[in-house]
Amino acid sequence: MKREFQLASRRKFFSQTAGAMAILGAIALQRGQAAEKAATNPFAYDVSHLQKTDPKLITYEETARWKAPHAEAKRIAIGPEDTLYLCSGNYLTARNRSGDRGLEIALAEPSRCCAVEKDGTIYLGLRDHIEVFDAKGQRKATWDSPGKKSWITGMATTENEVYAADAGNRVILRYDKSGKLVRRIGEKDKERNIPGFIIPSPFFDVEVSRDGLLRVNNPGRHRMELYTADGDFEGSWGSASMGIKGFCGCCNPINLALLPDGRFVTCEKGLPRVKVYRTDGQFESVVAGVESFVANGKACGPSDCTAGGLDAAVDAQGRIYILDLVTGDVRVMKHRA
Amino acid sequence: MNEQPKSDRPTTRRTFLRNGARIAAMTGLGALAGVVANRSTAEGWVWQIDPQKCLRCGNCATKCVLEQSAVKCVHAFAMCGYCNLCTGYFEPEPNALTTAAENQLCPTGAIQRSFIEDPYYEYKIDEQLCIGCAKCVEGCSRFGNGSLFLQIRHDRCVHCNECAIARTCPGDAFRRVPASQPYLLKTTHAH
Amino acid sequence: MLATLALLTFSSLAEPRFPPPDFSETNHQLPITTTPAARAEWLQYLDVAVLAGCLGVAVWLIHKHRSRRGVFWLSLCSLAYFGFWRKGCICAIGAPQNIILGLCEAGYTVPLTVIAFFALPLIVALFAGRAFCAGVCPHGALQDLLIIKPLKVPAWLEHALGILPFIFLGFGLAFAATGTGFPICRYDPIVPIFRLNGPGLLIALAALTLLLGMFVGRPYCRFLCPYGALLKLAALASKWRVRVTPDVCTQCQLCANACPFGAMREPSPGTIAPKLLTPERRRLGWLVLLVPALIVGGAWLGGRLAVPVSRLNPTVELAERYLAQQKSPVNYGVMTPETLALQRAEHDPEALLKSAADLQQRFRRACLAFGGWVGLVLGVKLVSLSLRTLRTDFEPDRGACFACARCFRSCPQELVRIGQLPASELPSSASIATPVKA
Amino acid sequence: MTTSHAKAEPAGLEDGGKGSATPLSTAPEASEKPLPSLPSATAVQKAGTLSRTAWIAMAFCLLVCTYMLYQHSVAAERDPWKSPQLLALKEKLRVAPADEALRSEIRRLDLEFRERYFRRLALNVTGGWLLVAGVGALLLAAKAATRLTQPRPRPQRRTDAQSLALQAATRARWSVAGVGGAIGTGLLALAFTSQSPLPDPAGELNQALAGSQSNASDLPSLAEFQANWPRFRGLAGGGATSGDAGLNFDVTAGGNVVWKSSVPALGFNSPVVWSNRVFLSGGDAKQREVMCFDAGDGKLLWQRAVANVPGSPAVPPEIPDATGYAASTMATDGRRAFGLFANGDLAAFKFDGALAWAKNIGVPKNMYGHASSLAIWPGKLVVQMDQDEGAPGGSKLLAFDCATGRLLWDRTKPTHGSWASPIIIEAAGRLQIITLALPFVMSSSLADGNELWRAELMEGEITPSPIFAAGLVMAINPASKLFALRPDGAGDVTKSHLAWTVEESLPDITSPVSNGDLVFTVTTGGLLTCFDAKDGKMVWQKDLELEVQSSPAIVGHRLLVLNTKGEVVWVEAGREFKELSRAKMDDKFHASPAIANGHVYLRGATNLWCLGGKK
Repeated sequence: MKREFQLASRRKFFSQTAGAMAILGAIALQRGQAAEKAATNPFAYDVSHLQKTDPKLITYEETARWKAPHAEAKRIAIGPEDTLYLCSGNYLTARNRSGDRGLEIALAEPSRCCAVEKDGTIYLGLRDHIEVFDAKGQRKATWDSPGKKSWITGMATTENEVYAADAGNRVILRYDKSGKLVRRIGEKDKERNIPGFIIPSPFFDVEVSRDGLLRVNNPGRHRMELYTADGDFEGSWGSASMGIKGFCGCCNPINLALLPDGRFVTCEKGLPRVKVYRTDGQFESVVAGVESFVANGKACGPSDCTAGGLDAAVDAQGRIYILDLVTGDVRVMKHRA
Repeated sequence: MNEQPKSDRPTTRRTFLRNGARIAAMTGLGALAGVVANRSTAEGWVWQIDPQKCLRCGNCATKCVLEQSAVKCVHAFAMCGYCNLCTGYFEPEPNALTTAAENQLCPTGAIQRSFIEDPYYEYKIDEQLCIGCAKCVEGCSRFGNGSLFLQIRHDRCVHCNECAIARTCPGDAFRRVPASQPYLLKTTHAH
Repeated sequence: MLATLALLTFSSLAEPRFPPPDFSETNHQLPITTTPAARAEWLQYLDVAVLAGCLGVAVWLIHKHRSRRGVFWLSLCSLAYFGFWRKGCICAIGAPQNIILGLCEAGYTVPLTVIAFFALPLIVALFAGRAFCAGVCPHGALQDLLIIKPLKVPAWLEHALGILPFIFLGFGLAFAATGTGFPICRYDPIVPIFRLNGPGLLIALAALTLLLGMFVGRPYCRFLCPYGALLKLAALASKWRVRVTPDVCTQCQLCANACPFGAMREPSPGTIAPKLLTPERRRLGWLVLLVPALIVGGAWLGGRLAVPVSRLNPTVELAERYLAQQKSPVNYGVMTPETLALQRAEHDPEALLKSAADLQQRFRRACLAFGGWVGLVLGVKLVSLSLRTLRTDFEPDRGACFACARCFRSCPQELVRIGQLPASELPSSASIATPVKA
Repeated sequence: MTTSHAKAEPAGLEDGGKGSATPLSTAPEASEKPLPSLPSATAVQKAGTLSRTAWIAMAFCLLVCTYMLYQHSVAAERDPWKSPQLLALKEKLRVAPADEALRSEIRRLDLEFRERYFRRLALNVTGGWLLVAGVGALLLAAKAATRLTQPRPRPQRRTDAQSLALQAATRARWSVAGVGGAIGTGLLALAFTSQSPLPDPAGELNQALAGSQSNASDLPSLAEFQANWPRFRGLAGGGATSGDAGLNFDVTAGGNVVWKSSVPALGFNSPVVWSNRVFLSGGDAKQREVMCFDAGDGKLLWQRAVANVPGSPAVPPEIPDATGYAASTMATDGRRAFGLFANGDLAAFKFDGALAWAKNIGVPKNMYGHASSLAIWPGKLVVQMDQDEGAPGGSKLLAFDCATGRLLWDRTKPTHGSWASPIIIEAAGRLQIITLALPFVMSSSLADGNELWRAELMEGEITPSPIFAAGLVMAINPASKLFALRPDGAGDVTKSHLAWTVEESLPDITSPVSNGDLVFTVTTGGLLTCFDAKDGKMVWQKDLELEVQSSPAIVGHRLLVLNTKGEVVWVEAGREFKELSRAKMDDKFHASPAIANGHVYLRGATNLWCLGGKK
């Protein structure tokens, strides 16, 4: 009796063993498959369908390309006879049409933006103040800082005024040529129904068109705004959309330039692309799409997007210069005939 | 009885050998420990993610030995833009800028969005819900300031000798850091 | 790459951060990013203290108090603490890898606690045998609980599988020396049980070990545990051995049946007939000569292994994938971890390839050593199997004995000693001591 | 025997009775509580219940396992981020953004799935502990059961212990050997079934890096290299360009000089051309320089001296006048122009005249000094440096990274002295560097410089450079033959890969030229010979009565021969000899012509000439 009982128990043990093995094997298999699935990232942030641009929309072609002379290129501007002024690293470098290097000014800290007059006078924006150089590169003046939070990222100049876009204080500063601060433009103001600028990251630009109106990008609101020199809000256009017609991401456009006939050239980060809008804000065409800035799209960013982005400038012939902040390439884009 | 003396000698010989071996082993062990010890530190290390190298691949959510990963999204509030349209919070093409499920990027709804003042919104992470999938991190880094980033939360990490995520990290972003400074936060960093 | 990265962070540290908006209307204060602290440092010392304490108690229980029950409860405690509380991670089994990494990689510093966990059990083993396995190691404790119906593993199989721990140890150390990872920890089949969780493969392994453990005593400890291999070597030189009988052995064999791990050795059968002895001696000679050959052969083979093995290193693997796909670089699309890694490779191929090449060199050396080690293990094992040791009594093998103290109470002499059996009941030792010719 | 065991037996039972010698008992209480001497009926009964308990526990464990497994298997469909259902709905919403029903459906599902996910997490924990409890119960019960039903051991004393022991040992040895063998074979298989793309770190690295270099966006393509004239006798080094560039040379008016420009520095090297730039180098013992001319109007754009290069000898070496200090023709990669000088200075200038990098590679110990021209391939600059027997360092072949000047690799060659220039060809599926030097025609891999094949055919003074035409490498040994070799060999191909040879009227200075169908050679005496490239049969021969030192070139269907007296002779490059034109210029031509963007550039002793024709 003892021994038969024993047999029973052993049989039981082995049957149970087998059963358990089967089950657990199955579990293992399941887990394994789960791991397989994980390989094709189920958490991907998918904007791949936005990274192709409809070729019909692209109306510009690249005619030349050269590298910025120094690392950490920030902004470009066009001066007299289409000389290109490039802010990169602690330098401001001038280059003529054929890309031969000309004047170069070395600075104590990174140069961030600049505007150049017809006579070649250079207004150079550093992080928290502005410096003035003559055409030879001799420093003529150093204007004192507009504020301790200030973070100048864009400049423009006319006969009598110099405008600086202060991203840190979210304001456009209007100076006269002597460096006197004449007016603060665009600060939030209910009475004058000025919405105020939303600048999440240090990308804030200002341009002055022939009619003397200021074009300012308001990235947080995904739109372009118009102001008079006296700071009256004249209107705005633009809408947030990942689509080609709108401004993508959280804060775009980051930079702008004006074509001779007053049309807009806008630069975006995240989905790096440069587009042309009509004066009334109607989307017109694409200068260069996401696929043209592969490195930029990727590098945007190992840490964050404030490292990426593009800048544009337009010369008298309407050629568009595009600076890729990541690769430091300057591309010259010509309108397709 | 004639076995006794025979079995006696070898034992003594063996004991002698054994003692020799023991002494050798002790000295060896001592030397080894010494060499390693003078290169070692009293405080231990812990695993941490370098946000500068993180590629937001999603492995942190799936590869951790814990069912719900010890890696969580953290927010460097001082870097945030407090955008209304937060690409870390909303789907790439949100249906509307509301907290409704269809607009949210986070698969577990772990991000809380709260209004501060026009036009600013604040975003906080609920770590009970966060699974460390880095979807929001990707959204924020691709378009925004990258104020959202992944960190190993040491109140959850079991401190494996070999981190299972580190092994599969495509960005090689995992590294050992001293237990006294167990985080690699983004706050000190700027552009 | 690192250099550029450092540079980048430096340059960025140089400037202040872009200021966040000041919430002028509500003057809202920015929240602080919380950083829950890592495990307090003093807890590490607690771990070491617990380890040392347990070891001490174990030695006392085994050698002085000679109580199975004590050892049992001790092992339960350490199972609770090191197993289910510390989740099997701080653990002596993985420690050798940290040590070797600390030796081979200047950048890696071994915490003192790890050194303690590596050294203490070995030191104890050098004096008092494998007390660590008996009552301190959570892995051992768990398996010890599992034993239901231990089958006797035939000696030849026991010996054959017995070399696996040494080979696994060699592999683990070689792998760790290259700074690639800790395979001994990675493929530990017990830890998932402590965590009640883990990757599928390991859960299956854990289940397998559990079930096997019901019918084979301590399968992991005997046939895989690399630290056990070290302890075994140490225990062979131990000062005090685990003694079954307090005084004279009546050769009743009860202790041999009591041991679920086949660690009990019979008295050696008297003298061998000389006609048998000569071939034995000759064989021994050949085997001794074979050892160096095996080592050289193993090293040669190991050298060949460097390339495939180095592929287990993510950097090398990525470098190879990069070279393979260099022609068609990844562009856009939904990124998988693999494609992301490739992108990183494109970002700075020079650094990647350089480090990959260096790693492969390190693997060459490591694999060479590993191969040699395997050869050595095989050779020595074969030699040891041809040596005869004289034994007059039943006694546990110093190396194989886990000092679990099961055998004590199986010995009639012991029962007499503790007064559970009147001496009069003992079989007269003389009647058994003299072997009986049939 | 029987008696003794009769004695032993009860003892065993006794101690079993009093002190529980149940050997296999693991639980302590067992090992110390006494146990009924014979398993009584109650004991068996108890064992029955116990094992039933064990059975139930096991069933319970299986139940928990199954449930968890089920939960896990459905997770894929239900985890909020994986659920195809949810994803589909979101996709729908993208199409119909205004659909309110869709929205609420998404919200409902999303909530449900998220709740379920976190419930599953919680369940996994509880499940785990339930399993622990289950297994615990199972163990307790099973142990107790087995203990009760354990048969008391009846140890038998074995009489044949000895032979058993020996047997056991043998078996053990074999099984250990078996395991060892198994492991060994396993490793062996692993070792020999896989090899790495990084076999030799150094070579592999450089190749990979060169690859990544040429990947860089701003580097010109191979096509551009071919379109321009980036080195001595063009990228292929054959001195031939297909396509006439629509030129129509006026036969009478002396080869249509587009412009001529005086060259400030002397040198025997030939011009290299990239789009709108023409580069020359020149110099003497005092100073060595690189010149850049505008290809459009011949204006000297810039002229840079190569000075104080680290490691260059303070006193320039003695150089035979026949070589001069700038004998090596320059090379350009479209971004930089590279010049090599007699004192071993190797310098790279950007197109705007800025120095990119410069280094000294040493003065070769041979009768010519640095005479071989630079060879270039996108991303790589190759220098042939042959030395006399026993010279320190021996003969070398070096490759530099064009952008940085980093030495990619250098390989010693078993050769001595040569004036010929290396050519880089793409043949037999590999990029090969063909070099001529005593005594070998050698091919090395461009990737890592390792030798691919060699043929022992060279002797005497080797001046003519090799060409690659009609799939054959043609090398002239002025002392004996013109050899045509198939470039697909390995090791010594002296015998095996010789296609054909020619013996008569071999040039001793100029290199051959071929249009793929015909091969032309011209001797110093001006004897122009035309061979068939297929088999080396002579097609025709004509004495032009010129003293020729510069290698001929082919422009489309025309063959261009220059002489040292300044004569420019155009000949039809066909199967019949036909002289097209002959013009005299007041200059001396030792250098070979360069042909790019529809113009022919000649370097005379004093001038740089640009010949072109009307479109």
